[in-house]
Amino acid sequence: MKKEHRAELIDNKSMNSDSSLLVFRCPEIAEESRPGQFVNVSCSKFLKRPFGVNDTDSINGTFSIGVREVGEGSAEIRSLEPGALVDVLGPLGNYFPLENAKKLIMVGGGTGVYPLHFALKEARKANVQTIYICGFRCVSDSCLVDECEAFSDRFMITSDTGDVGIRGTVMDALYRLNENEYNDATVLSVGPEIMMKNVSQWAENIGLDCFVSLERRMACGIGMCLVCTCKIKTKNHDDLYENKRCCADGPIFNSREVVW
Amino acid sequence: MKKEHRAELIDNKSMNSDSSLLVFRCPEIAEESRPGQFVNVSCSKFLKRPFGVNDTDSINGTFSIGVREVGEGSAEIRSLEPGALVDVLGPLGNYFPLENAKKLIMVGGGTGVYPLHFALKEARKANVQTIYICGFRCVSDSCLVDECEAFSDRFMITSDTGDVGIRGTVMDALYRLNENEYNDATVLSVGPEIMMKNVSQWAENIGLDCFVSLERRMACGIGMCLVCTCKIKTKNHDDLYENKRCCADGPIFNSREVVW
Amino acid sequence: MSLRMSVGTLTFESPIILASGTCNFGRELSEYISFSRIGGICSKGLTLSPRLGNPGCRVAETPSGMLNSVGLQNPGIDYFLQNDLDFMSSLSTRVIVNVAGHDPDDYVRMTERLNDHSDQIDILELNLSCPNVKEGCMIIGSSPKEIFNLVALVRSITSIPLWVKLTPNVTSIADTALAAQEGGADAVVAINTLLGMAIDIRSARPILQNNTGGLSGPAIKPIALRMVNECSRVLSIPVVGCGGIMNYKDVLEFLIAGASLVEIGTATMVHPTTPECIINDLEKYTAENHIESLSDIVGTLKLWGV
Amino acid sequence: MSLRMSVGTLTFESPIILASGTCNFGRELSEYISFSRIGGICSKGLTLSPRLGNPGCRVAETPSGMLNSVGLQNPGIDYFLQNDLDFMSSLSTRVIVNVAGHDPDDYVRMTERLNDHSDQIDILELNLSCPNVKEGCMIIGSSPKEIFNLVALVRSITSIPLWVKLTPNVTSIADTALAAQEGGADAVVAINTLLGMAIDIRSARPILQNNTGGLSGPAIKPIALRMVNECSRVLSIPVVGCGGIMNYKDVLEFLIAGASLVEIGTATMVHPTTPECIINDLEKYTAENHIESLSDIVGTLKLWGV
Ligand SMILES: Cc1cc2nc3c(=O)[nH]c(=O)nc-3n(C[C@H](O)[C@H](O)[C@H](O)COP(=O)(O)OP(=O)(O)OC[C@H]3O[C@@H](n4cnc5c(N)ncnc54)[C@H](O)[C@@H]3O)c2cc1C
Ligand SMILES: Cc1cc2nc3c(=O)[nH]c(=O)nc-3n(C[C@H](O)[C@H](O)[C@H](O)COP(=O)(O)OP(=O)(O)OC[C@H]3O[C@@H](n4cnc5c(N)ncnc54)[C@H](O)[C@@H]3O)c2cc1C
Ligand SMILES: Cc1cc2nc3c(=O)[nH]c(=O)nc-3n(C[C@H](O)[C@H](O)[C@H](O)COP(=O)(O)O)c2cc1C
Ligand SMILES: Cc1cc2nc3c(=O)[nH]c(=O)nc-3n(C[C@H](O)[C@H](O)[C@H](O)COP(=O)(O)O)c2cc1C
Ligand code: FES
Ligand code: FES
Repeated sequence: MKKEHRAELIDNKSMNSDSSLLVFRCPEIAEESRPGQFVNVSCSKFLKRPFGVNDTDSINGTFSIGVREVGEGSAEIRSLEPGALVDVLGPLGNYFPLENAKKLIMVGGGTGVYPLHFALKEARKANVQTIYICGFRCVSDSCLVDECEAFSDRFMITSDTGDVGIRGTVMDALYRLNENEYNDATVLSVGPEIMMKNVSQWAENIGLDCFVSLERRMACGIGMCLVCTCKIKTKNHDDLYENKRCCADGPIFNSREVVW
Repeated sequence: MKKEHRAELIDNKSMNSDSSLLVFRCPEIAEESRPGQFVNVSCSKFLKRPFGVNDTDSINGTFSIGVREVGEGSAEIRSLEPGALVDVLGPLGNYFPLENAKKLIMVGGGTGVYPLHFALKEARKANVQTIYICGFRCVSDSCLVDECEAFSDRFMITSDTGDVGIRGTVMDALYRLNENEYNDATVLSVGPEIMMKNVSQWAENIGLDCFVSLERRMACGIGMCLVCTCKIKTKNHDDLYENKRCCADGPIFNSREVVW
Repeated sequence: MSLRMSVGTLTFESPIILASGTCNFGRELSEYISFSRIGGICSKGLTLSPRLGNPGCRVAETPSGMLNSVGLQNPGIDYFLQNDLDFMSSLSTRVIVNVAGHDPDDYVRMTERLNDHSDQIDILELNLSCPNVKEGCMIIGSSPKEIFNLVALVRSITSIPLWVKLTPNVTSIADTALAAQEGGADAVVAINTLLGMAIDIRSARPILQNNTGGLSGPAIKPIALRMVNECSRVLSIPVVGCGGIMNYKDVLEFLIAGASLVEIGTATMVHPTTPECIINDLEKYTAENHIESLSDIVGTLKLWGV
Repeated sequence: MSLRMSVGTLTFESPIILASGTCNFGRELSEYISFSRIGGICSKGLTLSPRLGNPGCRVAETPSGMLNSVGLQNPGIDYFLQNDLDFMSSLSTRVIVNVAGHDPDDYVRMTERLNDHSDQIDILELNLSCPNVKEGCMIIGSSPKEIFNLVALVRSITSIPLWVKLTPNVTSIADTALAAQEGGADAVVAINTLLGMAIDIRSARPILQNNTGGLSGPAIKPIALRMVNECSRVLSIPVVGCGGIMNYKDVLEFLIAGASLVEIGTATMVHPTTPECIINDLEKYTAENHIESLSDIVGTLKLWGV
C-alpha cells in the first residue's frame, strides 16, 4: 500500500533571490522517484503544495525540492528549519521517458530547472549525451548553474537582462544549436507555459519529440478529484481533446498532444 | 491607545500532570496586570485562549500564566518553546478588590490556584494577613504548593484521594477555620464553579464577602461581542438578573450577585 | 490618494465599516483604535424593548470561524438613544443604527424613535437576518415579499438612508436583494451569518445553548463574495459587502466583486486593531498601485466567458 | 464491537462512505487504503453522455476549505457501466452510483441503464445538488416540488434503493428533504457543496474559470451539521451526513446529530488515508467507551430546552 510519508527536513539552503533547496529524509520517496515526478508537501494551509523532485540520494534516503516563494504556502515551506517534520505524498505523477533517448536537450526556465536537474543527473548516469539550456530573468534569479554545467555535455545559460550568459530567452540559445547537435535528440522542457510552448514548437518543427511538464492547481494530487485537468488532444483526432489529469496522467506530456 | 502585544516566551516548566507555567516577556502586561485579571493568548486556532495572570515581574518585564491542557488550543500553548512569539491581549477584565481587605481567605481549586497565586503575592506585599487553601484531585495534580505555603500565614491543602494534605475538598479545610481566623476576612475563590458556589455559600452564611472568578467561553475578550455573559443579579432585585460580560464586567464578581 | 468613498448621498472616510454586534457601541474599541479613518460603525442590533439575549453558552469555535447565538442582547432602543447614541456620534465616523424587530410594527416604532434623532444617525440598517431569534428578522428576511412590504413601510416613514441587511440562508439572495431595492432601500448589506451547529460529543449536546448559531469568519468568505457579486449584478443600488474579511486583500476582493463598502465583524473580535491595520494596508496598496480612488475598483470583476 | 450499520435493507461495514467526486471510481484510492471496512463508495457524478467538465482552473483554496468547479467531468454512464462498475464491485464495499441529469428524462434514461446492472449496484444516489452545471441538478434540487416529481418518477421505475443528495443552497432543507421522502427516497444525503467564489485581486478575475464553485471542507461543517439535524428531525427515512468531516470526532458529531451514515469527501483528497484512519479511531473509540454498536449513538442529540 502507498502511504503518506512524514519527512524530516535535513537541509535548507537559499539558492537565489526567491527560492531555496530543501533536502528531506524519506527513504521511500528517495528510492522511488523518477525525473519529472513531484511530491505534494503539507503546510499550514488547507491543501498540499506540489513541487518537482530536484534530486534523490537513495544511500542517505533523501530527496530534495527547489521551492520558489510565490505565496503564503511556498513562503512557509521555504522558511522551514532543519528538524521540521512535514507530511509528504509522493512520488506522484508520471516521468520523463528517458529510456530510449539517444541524446537529450533540456530547456529549463525559472524554477523549472529544479526538476530538470534530476533528469540531467539521471541522464549522466545512463551516459546519455545532454545539452542543457537554462533561462532566468537575471543573475540573481539563477540557480543550479555550476551543477548543471558540470553534469551536461553542452551548457548554455540565458538571461533577460544579459547579466549572465546570453542576453535573451532560451529560444536564443536553442537557435544557436546546429543540426548535428540536435539531430536525434529528445527535448525536455520545464518552465513557464509560454516558454514550453515556444520550445515545443521549435522541436516539433524540426521533427523532435518534446516532453513538457504542465502545472495546474491541484487538490488530491493522485488523480481522484479531477480539478487539475489539462487539455490533451484525443489520439488520432487533432481537433478533439479530452481533459487529462495533470497529477496522474501528467505532469509530463508529449508536447504534440498538448492543447496550449 | 491599548494594543495587542507580541510577547516572547522565556520559560516554560511543567508543574504537574497536566499543566505548565509559562513566563512571557511583555513589559506593558507585566506593568499593568492586577490579581484576577487575565490575558488572551493566540494560538493556531481561530480564537484566542484566556488565562489568568499567575504572576508579574515588572523589573524583568515578565508575566506568567499557568496553562492546563484540556483541548487542542491549550495543548499547543503548553507545548510552546522558549523564544516563541505569541500575540497576547491584556491585561483584561476587572480584578480582586484587595485595597480594603483586612484579612484574606483564598480558596483555589485546580488551575484556579494560578490566578490566586498572584493575589497571594500582592497581599503579602501589602502586609495583609492570608489564609490560603488549595484543593486538588491528587498529589500529581497539585502545583505551586511550596510557593503558596511560603507566602501565606496559614496554609492548607486538600486532595480528593488524600494522598496530599487533608482528604476531601477545600470545604473540609474551610470547616476547620474558627471564628477568630475568618472574622473580618474577605474570601477570594477561583476554581471549578461548583467549588466556588460552595465556598461562597459558606462565606455568605457567616457574613463574609466572597469574590469569585467566573469562566465563560469568550471571543473578543474586551466586551464587544456579548458572547461571554454571566447571569448577575440586578441591583436591589434579587430575583431579576442581567447578563454581564465575563470578560469586561468580570471575571471577578461578588458572589452575592452571581446567579449560579 | 484617499480611501474616501461616496455611496448614495453620503461620503465615508474609508470603505471600512464596523459590523453590527461585533463592536457593541464602539466604546471598547475606541481604546484600541482611532475612528477618524473608519468609514462607519453599526450599533449592536437594537430592539424595541431591552433583551437579555439567549441563555447559556453563546459561542463555539469552528474551523476558520465561529458560531454565535447572542440573540440580540441589547438595552432597548430608548436606552440606546439616551445613553449610547451620543457616544457613537462623538466618534467622528458614520453612525449606522442596526434594528431588529419581531414584526413590521416593531420596525415602524423603532424607526419613529430614530426619526427624532435623525441629525445623529447617518443610516438605518434594517436587520432582516439575525438567525438567533425566534420571530421576525430572518423569517421576514427569507421572503422577498415580506422584505418588500417591510422596507416599503419603513421607507414611507423616514428619510434616513436605509440599508437592508440580508441573510445568506436563502435559495436566492438576488431575489431578496431585489425585493429590498424595490421596497426603497438605499443599499443592501450582504451577508449576515449562516445558520450552523456545533456539537459536544461527550454530552451529546449542542455547544450553544440556543442549539444553533450564526457562522461568521473567514470560513464564510467564499459564500459572501459570491452573494455580493450576485447582488451587485442585479441591483442598481450599492451593495455593502460583509463576511469573513480579515485583511486588506479580502477587502479588495469584495470591492472588485461589487461592494461599495465593506463591514468587518469577527476579525475585529479576533484582533481589535484589524480595522486600522486594514486601512493602513489599503493606503499602502493604493499608493503603490497608483490607484487614485478605491471606488475605481468597485465592481471591476471580469467574469469569465461573458 | 463492530462498526457495522444497518440502514434500510442494507448493512454497511462501517458508517464511512466515500463521497462522490472525491474518489473517482476508487482505483487511485485502492492503492492507499483497503476497502474492507469502508461502508461504501459513491461513483463520480455520472451523466447520460460523457462530459469534459468545465474549462480552466477548477480549484481554489479557501480558509479551511476549497472551491471546486469540476462540472461533472465523467465518461458517461455507458462507458462507466462497461469499464468502471466491475472495478467498483470488486472493492467489497457498497457500490453507490451518483447520477446527475439535465432534466427528469435524463435521470429516467440513466436509471433504466442502471436497472440492467442492479445486481452490482447497491444504491442509486440522485445528485440534485451539483452547483457547477447550468441545467438540472441544483435547479431541480432547489424546488421541493421538482424534487418530489423527479424522485417519484425514478422511484416508479427502479427497485434499487434510492438516495437523494440535497443542496444546502436553499432556504429550507427540511422542505427539500421532505419532498425527497414523499417522492419515495430511501434516504437523503446532506449536504453537497455551498456555492461560493474566490477572486484573484491582481487580475480582477474569479480564480475559477467557471466563476463560481462548490465550497467543501471543514469550513462548511457547522452548516452541514445543522442541516443534518434539521433533516433528521422531520424525516422518517435515514439521513446520510456529509460536509467537512476530517476525523472521527466529526463523524461522531454527525451521527449524534442524526446521520445514520456519513460521506467523506474533501478530507480524502487532503489525506488519502483519512477514511481508514477514521475507521481505526472509531474502533478505538467504541472499544474504549464500551459502545456496543455505533448505531446506538445515531440521533442521540439532546437539544437544549426541548
Ligand atoms: C507538478 C508541479 C510541479 C511544481 N514544481 C515546482 C517546483 O519544483 N518548484 C517550485 O517552486 N514550484 C513548483 N510548482 C509550483 C508550486 O506548486 C506553487 O508555486 C505553489 O503551490 C504555490 O503555493 P503558495 O501557497 O505559495 O501560493 P498561493 O498562490 O497562495 O496558493 C494558492 C493555491 O494555488 C496553488 N498554486 C499557486 N500557484 C501554483 C502553480 N504555479 N502551480 C500549481 N498550483 C499553484 C497552490 O498550490 C494553492 O493551492 C509546481 C507545480 C506543479 C503543479
Ligand atoms: C477568565 C478566564 C481565566 C482562565 N484562566 C485559566 C488559567 O489560569 N489556567 C488555565 O489552565 N485555564 C484557564 N482558563 C480556561 C482556559 O481558557 C481554557 O481551558 C482554554 O481556553 C481551553 O482551550 P482549548 O483549545 O484547549 O480547549 P477547547 O475545548 O478545544 O476550546 C474550544 C473553545 O472553547 C473555549 N473553552 C474551552 N474550555 C474553556 C473554559 N474552561 N473557559 C473558557 N473557555 C473555554 C476555548 O477558549 C475555545 O474557544 C480561563 C478561562 C477564563 C474564561
Ligand atoms: C457575536 C456576533 C454578534 C452579531 N450581532 C449582530 C447584530 O446584532 N446585528 C446584525 O445585523 N448582525 C450581527 N452579527 C453579524 C455580523 O454583523 C456580520 O454580518 C457577520 O458576522 C459576518 O461578518 P464577519 O464574518 O466579518 O463577522 C453578529 C455577529 C457576531 C459574530
Ligand atoms: C472536487 C469535488 C468534486 C465533487 N463532485 C461531486 C459529484 O460529482 N457528485 C456529487 O454528488 N457531489 C460531488 N462533490 C461533493 C462531495 O461529494 C461532498 O458532498 C462535498 O464535497 C461536501 O463534503 P466534504 O466537505 O466532505 O467534501 C464533489 C466535491 C468535490 C470537492
Ligand atoms: S489534483 Fe486531484 S485529480 Fe489531479
Ligand atoms: S468575549 Fe466578547 S464580550 Fe466578552
